Amino acid sequence: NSDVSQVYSSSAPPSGKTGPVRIALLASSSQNGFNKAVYDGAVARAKEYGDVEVTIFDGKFDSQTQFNQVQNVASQGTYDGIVLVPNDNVGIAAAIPAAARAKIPVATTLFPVGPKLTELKPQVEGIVSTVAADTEANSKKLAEGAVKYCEGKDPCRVAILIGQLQFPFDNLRNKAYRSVLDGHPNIKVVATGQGNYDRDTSLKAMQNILQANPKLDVLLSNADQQTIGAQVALESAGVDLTKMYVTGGGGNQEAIKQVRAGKWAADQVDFPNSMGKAALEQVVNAVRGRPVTPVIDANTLGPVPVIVTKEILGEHPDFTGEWAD
Amino acid sequence: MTATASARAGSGVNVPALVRHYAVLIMLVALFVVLSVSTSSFLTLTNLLNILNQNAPLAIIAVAGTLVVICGGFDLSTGAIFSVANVVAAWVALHLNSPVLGLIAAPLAGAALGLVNGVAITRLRIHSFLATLASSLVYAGLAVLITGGFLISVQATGFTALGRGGIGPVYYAIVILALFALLSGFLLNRTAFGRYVLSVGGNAEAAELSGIRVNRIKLYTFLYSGLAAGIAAAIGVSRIGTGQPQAGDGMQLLAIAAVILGGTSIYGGVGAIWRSVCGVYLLALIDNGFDILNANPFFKDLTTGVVILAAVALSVASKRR
Amino acid sequence: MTATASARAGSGVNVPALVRHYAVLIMLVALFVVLSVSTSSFLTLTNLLNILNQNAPLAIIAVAGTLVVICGGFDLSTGAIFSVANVVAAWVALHLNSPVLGLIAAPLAGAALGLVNGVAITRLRIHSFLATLASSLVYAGLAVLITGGFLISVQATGFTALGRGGIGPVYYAIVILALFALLSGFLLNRTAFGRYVLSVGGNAEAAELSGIRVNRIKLYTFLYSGLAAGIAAAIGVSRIGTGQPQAGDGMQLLAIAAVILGGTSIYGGVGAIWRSVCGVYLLALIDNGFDILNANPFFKDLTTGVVILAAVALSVASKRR
Amino acid sequence: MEGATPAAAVTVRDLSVRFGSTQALDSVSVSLAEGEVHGLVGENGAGKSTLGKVVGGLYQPDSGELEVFGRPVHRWDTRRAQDAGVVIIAQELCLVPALTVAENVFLGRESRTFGVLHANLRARYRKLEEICGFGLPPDAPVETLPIADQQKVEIMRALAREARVIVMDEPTSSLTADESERLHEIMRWLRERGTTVVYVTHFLDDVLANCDRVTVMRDGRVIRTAEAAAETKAGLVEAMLGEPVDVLLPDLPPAPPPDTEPVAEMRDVRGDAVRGVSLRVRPGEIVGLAGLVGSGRTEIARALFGCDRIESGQVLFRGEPVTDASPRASIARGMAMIPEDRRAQGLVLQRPVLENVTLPHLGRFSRSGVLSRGSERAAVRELVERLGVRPAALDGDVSVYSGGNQQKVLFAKWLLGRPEFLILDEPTRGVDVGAKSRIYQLIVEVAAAGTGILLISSELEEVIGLSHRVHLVRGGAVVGEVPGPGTSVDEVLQRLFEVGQPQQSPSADETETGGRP
Ligand SMILES: Nc1ncnc2c1ncn2[C@@H]1O[C@H](COP(=O)(O)OP(=O)(O)OP(=O)(O)O)[C@@H](O)[C@H]1O
Ligand SMILES: Nc1ncnc2c1ncn2[C@@H]1O[C@H](COP(=O)(O)OP(=O)(O)OP(=O)(O)O)[C@@H](O)[C@H]1O
Ligand SMILES: O[C@@H]1[C@H](O)[C@H](O)CO[C@H]1O
Ligand SMILES: [Mg+2]
Ligand SMILES: [Mg+2]
Repeated sequence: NSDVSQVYSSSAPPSGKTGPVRIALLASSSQNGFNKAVYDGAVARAKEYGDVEVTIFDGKFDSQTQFNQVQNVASQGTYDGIVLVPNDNVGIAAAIPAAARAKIPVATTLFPVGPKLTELKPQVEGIVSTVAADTEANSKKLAEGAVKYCEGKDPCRVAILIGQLQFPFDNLRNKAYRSVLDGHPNIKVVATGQGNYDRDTSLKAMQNILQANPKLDVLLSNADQQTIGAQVALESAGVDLTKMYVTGGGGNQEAIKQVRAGKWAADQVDFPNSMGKAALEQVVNAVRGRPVTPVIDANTLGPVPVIVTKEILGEHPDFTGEWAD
Repeated sequence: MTATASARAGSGVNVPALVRHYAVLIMLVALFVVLSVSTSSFLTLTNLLNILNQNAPLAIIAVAGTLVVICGGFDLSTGAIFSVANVVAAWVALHLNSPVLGLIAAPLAGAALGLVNGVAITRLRIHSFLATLASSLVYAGLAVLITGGFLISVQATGFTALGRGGIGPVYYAIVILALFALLSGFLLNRTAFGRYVLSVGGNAEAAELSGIRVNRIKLYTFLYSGLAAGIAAAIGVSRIGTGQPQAGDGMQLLAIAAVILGGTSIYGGVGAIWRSVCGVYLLALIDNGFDILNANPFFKDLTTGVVILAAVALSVASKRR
Repeated sequence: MTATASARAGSGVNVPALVRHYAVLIMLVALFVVLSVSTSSFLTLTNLLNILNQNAPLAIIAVAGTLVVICGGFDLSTGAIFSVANVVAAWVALHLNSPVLGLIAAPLAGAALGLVNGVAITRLRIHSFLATLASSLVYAGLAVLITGGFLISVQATGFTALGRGGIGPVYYAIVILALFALLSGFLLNRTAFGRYVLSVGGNAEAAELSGIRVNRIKLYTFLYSGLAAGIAAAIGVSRIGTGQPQAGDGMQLLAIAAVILGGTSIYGGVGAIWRSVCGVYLLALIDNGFDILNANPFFKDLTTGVVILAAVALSVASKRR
Repeated sequence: MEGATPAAAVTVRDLSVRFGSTQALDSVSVSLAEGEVHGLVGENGAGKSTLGKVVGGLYQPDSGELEVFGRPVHRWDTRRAQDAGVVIIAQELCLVPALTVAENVFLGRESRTFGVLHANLRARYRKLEEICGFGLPPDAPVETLPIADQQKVEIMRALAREARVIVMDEPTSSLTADESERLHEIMRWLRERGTTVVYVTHFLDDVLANCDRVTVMRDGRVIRTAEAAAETKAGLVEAMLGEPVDVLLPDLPPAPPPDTEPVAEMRDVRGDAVRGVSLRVRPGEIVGLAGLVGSGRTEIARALFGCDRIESGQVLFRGEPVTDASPRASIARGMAMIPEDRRAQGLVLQRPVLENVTLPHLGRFSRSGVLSRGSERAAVRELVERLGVRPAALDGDVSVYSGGNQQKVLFAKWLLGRPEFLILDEPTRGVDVGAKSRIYQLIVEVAAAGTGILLISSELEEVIGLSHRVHLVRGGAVVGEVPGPGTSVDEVLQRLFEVGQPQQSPSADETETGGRP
């Protein structure tokens, strides 16, 4: 289902580089489990190659910092390629052409780079491959699970925990949820809280939300960290999670455990380790002058579908999740 | 600003002075009333206990921070100390397989880091603003190193009891905060140590010439602040059941904001513990209000800023005639 | 460029005083040498220009921040002003379809918000620490509201010329920083305004007694700081081609850290512009060093903290006899 | 001056200022003539400084009128006051520490073009220096100057404004006699140029000798304004205090026999500004240190008290060499020191009277660290009453106490400890005559009870009249000794000036060179 048409990277030397390859992995933050998994995946793949070396850069969750790092890598001549976990999709795009000019191919993970968050095909000169999923589609799938659960329930009360609405990708996720939910008159979105990808913040937000809405049927959350925090609040308020439809996002190990245990109804899974591997492969291909796959649908990288439930996981007893945080 | 400003006060029952001292309380009560009226979910025992509970760790840090600020210092490292202490707690609980030891480790780690701050500040004679800015970076780095950047998850129920349990409906966190605030208020107002803190912050040279060991007093305040951050971390990590290297990010600024919002002078020498606690809960009510009113979070920062300005303007306006 | 009336007059070459004044420069040079020796990628024209260019916006903010701190104030809102100014620039460029107007709008917006700070601080007689903490929340909220939480992308080449272009190999940003620092140094040391800034920060009451309009001087420093944040935002937004409501997050603390690292007293009255610039680039070299040395970023915070402590300890050690 | 009544420079009518419960000024009316030196006297807290600050634009009155050169003024602040030619030298030193002497002097009055400073600061300073002759280093930051020199900077700053009215609030409180005399010459010179000088001071002799008219204040009210020539010291005192008070120095208790073991002793002590000092103070003995400003008296006291490091020599207390010198250790041994700068070194201004007084003695008022506030209050109340601190409230905000009352609080702070050895550095600076005689009495009583006292004062009468022995200090060293009462002030002055003028003082010969004033 991914775009299999093979293209040759315009920015890689047509002959391709021989000898050792050095890849810069620009993490959105190096002190973050998700990013760490991307890095670990890339390193594992590099080891298999033998002559590829990966260096991680700390983006400090700051666009400007990451912008500078792209610029530095492009100008130093130390690195042959870049794997990116972007902090933002638009700003960073402006730095990529410099890398292109320096003949340093870039593969982005998790999100596309460029003005359109929903367009996975490389939008910017210099991006040779996007290893990501369609966030909007994934979010809709998660919400559709909730719709199904709500069938016959009127009202069906939904609380949304979103990272930070001011982040474009979270804004997109929230809109995607709403576009699915709002079409169903029985579904009431009673609260939208910001969880900030943080357990403690989510715990507080959920306690407060429960205050105004003691009866909730669904928790839609885009991040596992948030659901874990919310779970503490729900359980100490005496809510039985199995009587609710609780979701998370990210597919981290804790989330997979909770879904298996039946406490969470569903999780939207990411495969950061595999994403790191795939992105590294594509960049190395570009550097070596080999064919490059411009779009790799991240949903297809793991052994499980993007939305997992207890049943689905039952079919994949070995899957534990690709990251911990 | 000069003598003129403080010069003016009314007579008899000093209303302006009252307003000045109670500005943060007045705002707190006002917001409380507004929220009680606007939604029935606010004025319930559970919600109030939740608010108290959620913000108890921050309030504990602010209580000790009040002593630091009164003593003329600034502790910008409490957030990082919280982070270290919370991962230390989880680490110890996991590796020594003892939830209790883990929870005890947090305050100890906090006190130790506070001591390091105190020693650095008094020995190197660095201003605490810069010293704790630097040490907070070091500590934040430490927290990451301890965990290798990962979370440390502790599922033992003994570990989570402190953060989630309570006496009857009253969470332990609230009880700890109350005790800590009372103790700190007692220290400040009823003991020689408190007097020394006040005088060192007011005029270090005069204190020194009065035979007070200025450096030691300063050091103790930082130790105390570190201890408080450690206690707060014990509660925090126990609540979540997970040690996170970024857990304390930004807490130091919130705590200091609350202290100053409570009217403690950043120049030292004057201040009150209870007002800092009010400061914390004023900020907390705004948060709670947004959540339970399901208000657009886009306006939360803005509202918080406006409320702070209003509280301060209220206290300052009363200084004029 | 130093305004600290060079300590005790006379007495030949005063080595400790030199070390104290030049501590940040000494550390900067030391780190520079270490990096030059340890890797060939460091000492290249491109790398050096990149470092200068990348940190020019922060340095511009720190330059103006030096005046604020010397004047006895604190501007914690520069990050938020940067955010507002950068989205305003993008908004104007996009909606009025004029890149030039957009880039002009940023400094204007910055100056306007700085003016608001100044007015609030002097009229409400709030300490600037708290006032700008509050206003930074308000401004951050504003930035989000302007964008509705989205990014504003401006692809016009006229818009990105300022941030990406230059005179020969020298980026405009570097030129602007140089001019701004020189202008500010001139203001501080060669004009009556600078003298008044020094005197208001040194002793506001004495300044008032000398007939100086203390409030007006304070207000101007905040206006100047806002203007600087706006200029920095123009460069920043032009470089990225995108207005982002979080663009300035955390910048204020870095800027203040650099100012204090440069030895400007947080009590006001003394300080030097060039040392703040050194402070910015000392922090920048650590970042750059980690990146090009391929060092484990886990240690970066820790190292930064230690370097700051070392710089300060160096300057303080020389104060003892 | 003689002839028709000159025009009024400043007139205040029915001026009232209230601070909380204190009526600082109560319907005050005074007229200051052009070209007169107008004395303003009154006990501590009478409202002199408040009146000066209203005239100078620092305080806004609650009610009443202010007229400057015939024009009523409404909006009045320091800037407008200076533009109208009215400047004030505040009682408490108020300079910008990091700026140089010259920069402070011309602050706000820099010559400039479009805001850019001219490079003529030194030239302007030199011109002013010709008039003042203070001999200060123009390029030294004022924070490095001793307090007396800072006071001279304040005076120069006022002169630099080329003001038509100058309010000088206790300008000589830190100056030695010769320097006060220099200031009086400057006043006369100003008067000749038609400048009005308001001279606030507690030195009534100086008022009588140098003023044209004198206004006496009490409790925020004007008691009378009269020609100085028509006043006497006793008359002024009675008007100020409401009762006649004997301002004579009390009799000293008998000196201890010379073979008594000294309570405190310095043996060839050398330090930063102390250059080989030996002295001994016996129990019950009052030893004075007399010297010109900057002679190092304060430094000697600080070395003795353990504030400053000693490079060589020895300090002994009760015959035991002191090895752990620090203020804390000194206090523990039974020493006390009233420092010269009450605001910077003496008081914690943000804290109330009670806390200031008991600060060094909390051990006595606490049990395992917990304060017993009842006994604390009782002890302080007694002292506050004994010293006549006003207002007498224990919780009073010491930062707004008048200068003299702050000094009394400081005194109370150290008397509470019943020290065995007491260092007094300028103990009566800024204190009114009534309080002064009370303090003299106290010093004598304390000594009579067996406390050894080291007394530093720039008022030679005081230091001679109150000391059993007076050491003459110059350049950080003791250069001689004279007996106390009986020695004449002139003789001491003579000896302080003789042989090799110490670097600092511009004084004697320059005073003779005519032309100016
Ligand atoms: N800013 C202020 N706030 C409150 N009370 C004040 C303030 N300034 C002065 N007072 C009070 O007003 C009264 C008059 O004080 P003022 O300083 O004018 O006295 P003074 O005559 O100058 O005394 P001294 O000789 O001791 O300097 C005193 O009781 C003083 O405590
Ligand atoms: N902070 C300082 N920095 C440099 N020199 C100083 C400082 N303080 C005092 N001095 C110098 O030390 C010497 C002694 O000053 P000190 O204050 O002890 O004199 P003093 O006789 O007590 O005069 P005063 O009448 O001012 O009390 C003077 O020459 C003075 O210039
Ligand atoms: O929700 C997920 C994860 O939680 C992760 O932190 C990265 O972004 C999102 O895709
Ligand atoms: Mg007075
Ligand atoms: Mg002295």
